[in-house]
Amino acid sequence: MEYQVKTEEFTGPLDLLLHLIKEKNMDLLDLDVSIICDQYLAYIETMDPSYLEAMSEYLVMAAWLIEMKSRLLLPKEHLDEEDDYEEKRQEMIRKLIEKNQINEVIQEFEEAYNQRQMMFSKMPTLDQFSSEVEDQLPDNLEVYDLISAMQKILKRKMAQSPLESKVARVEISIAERCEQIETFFSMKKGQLVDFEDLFDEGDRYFAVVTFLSVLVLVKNQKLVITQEENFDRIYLKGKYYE
Amino acid sequence: MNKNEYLSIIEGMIFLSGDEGISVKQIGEALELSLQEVMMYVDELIHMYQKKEVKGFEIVNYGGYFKMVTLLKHKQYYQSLFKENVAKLSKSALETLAIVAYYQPITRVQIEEIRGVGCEAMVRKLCAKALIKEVGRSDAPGRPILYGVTDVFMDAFQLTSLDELPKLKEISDDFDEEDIFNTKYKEKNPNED
Amino acid sequence: MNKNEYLSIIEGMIFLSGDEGISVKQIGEALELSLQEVMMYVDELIHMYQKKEVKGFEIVNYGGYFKMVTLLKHKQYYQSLFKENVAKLSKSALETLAIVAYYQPITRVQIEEIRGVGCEAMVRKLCAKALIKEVGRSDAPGRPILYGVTDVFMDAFQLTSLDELPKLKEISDDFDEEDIFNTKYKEKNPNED
Repeated sequence: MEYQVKTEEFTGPLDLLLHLIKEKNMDLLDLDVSIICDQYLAYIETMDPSYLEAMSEYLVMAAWLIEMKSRLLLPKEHLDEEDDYEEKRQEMIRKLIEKNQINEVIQEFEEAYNQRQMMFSKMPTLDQFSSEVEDQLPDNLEVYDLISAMQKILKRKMAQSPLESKVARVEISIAERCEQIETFFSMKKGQLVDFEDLFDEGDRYFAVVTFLSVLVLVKNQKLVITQEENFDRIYLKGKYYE
Repeated sequence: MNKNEYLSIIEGMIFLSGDEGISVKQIGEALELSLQEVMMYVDELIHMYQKKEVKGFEIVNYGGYFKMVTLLKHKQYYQSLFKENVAKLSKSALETLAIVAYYQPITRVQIEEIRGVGCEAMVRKLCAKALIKEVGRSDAPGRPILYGVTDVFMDAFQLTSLDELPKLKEISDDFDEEDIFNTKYKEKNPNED
Repeated sequence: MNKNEYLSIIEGMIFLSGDEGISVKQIGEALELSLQEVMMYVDELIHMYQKKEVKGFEIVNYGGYFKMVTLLKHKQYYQSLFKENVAKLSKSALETLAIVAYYQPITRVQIEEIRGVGCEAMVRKLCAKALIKEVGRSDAPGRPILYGVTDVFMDAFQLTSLDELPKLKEISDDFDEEDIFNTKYKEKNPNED
């Protein structure tokens, strides 16, 4: 028998046992300890001994199987021993059945999980509405609240960073901003736009770049600035669409 | 306030709540509506979304929290907007999670009995991932910690409630003491040994 | 891909872009469309939203960035939704607390860098609730205030030491197949957890 075994394929000795039982087309309920014990040992011999810690769990199971098998070989004179064996065998079967039940659904779990990883949402935007009514602290806080909050932050830091993220936007050039503003006005089709609308977002750097970009666009005759009187609102209009 | 107004506000609430989601109870308290009324409106909203011809996202219910998520079939277009972010779960992690989901509340030792391996590190890790959490203490000697799954888990596995877990395969009817005793002395097949 | 499909995906993109919004250029690059095509689709999308009878949010164009925002006339309902009360701390409060607990001593600007949003009001609020406090001054220019968590915080979360929190590494690490090698077999002792 040529086995190529890696411990990583199995999550533990029970997994390996189930695998062997399936390979042998054995009914779980008819589990033949004697046969499976030999199979199991053959497998173990091919395992990579460098994973000593993981191996140890498999060895404990091996020792247990050998003990079970040796009991079978003993003369069956003592009924007590006999019952003990059967009890252990049933316990083993019960464990294997439970393990098998879980193994059967794991794939479904994994699919649901992987799908969900591909469905995205946005960051909550609640801060703007948040207000406070009480100074008291809730009494049902748990550490889990902190952990899940931290998870969310880390996940967001990893996932929710669009290619041209905030960081990239901070470093936006005047040329880029000019292009954005031009696009913006080309969609406004000659409407007047409040100058301040361009500054709704972003930090000071963004505002400076936007301001300079507007000047550049006016100089290049892409935009027209209008203001009725001193200190009146300033309006902009795309010149191209005039 | 008429129905469309309620529907609009609820749509806005779900939108604002983002990936956190919002519960029927939260909506009901803010709008002074009964849970039944909120459920009715939310159901109608979900139904409206299902019928939409232009649909970039839909309303889902994960563990009682309604939230908007983009459609699976469009994933490739959104992926180009995001950095690689797929966090894989190992087989051992999935197995441990499944056991907690089906048998909760459950102690670490009970998990180990089903898995057949020690789980201390794994349980700690799943707690750190907020996928499971302490839900109490068992009455057993030593009062060991009981674990259960969290709303992060419900979201990660797209579950509305634990009733939706795939059914565990029934143990065949003939699994009773009698049969096990009867099959015990089965002749060994010489080809198999 | 037909028009509705394009419209759907663009709707999803604007949704995902959240507060930041998304530019015509970004959409065009992701979908390999010309700016003119994208503008045509976005215009149509905005038009569709304008006609909606149930509308919790709309698409706006702020300085070249398209984003979805809720309607001003519904503001009061959203305010009552996100009111903090005795029953719960807001998610933003919890996030800020978690960051302070993990990274303390930490300045406000550092918190903002991690959360990705401004936190001035929140930091003030948490100080008022005595959950965090000033613990010193940073050596950085301007000598900004450093914050840390308080005894009130420890009590509220039933912590005796911050060591009880899972390590940041465990929170952020990926699962890998090495898991099983990290769990040591232990003799089962029925009295032990």
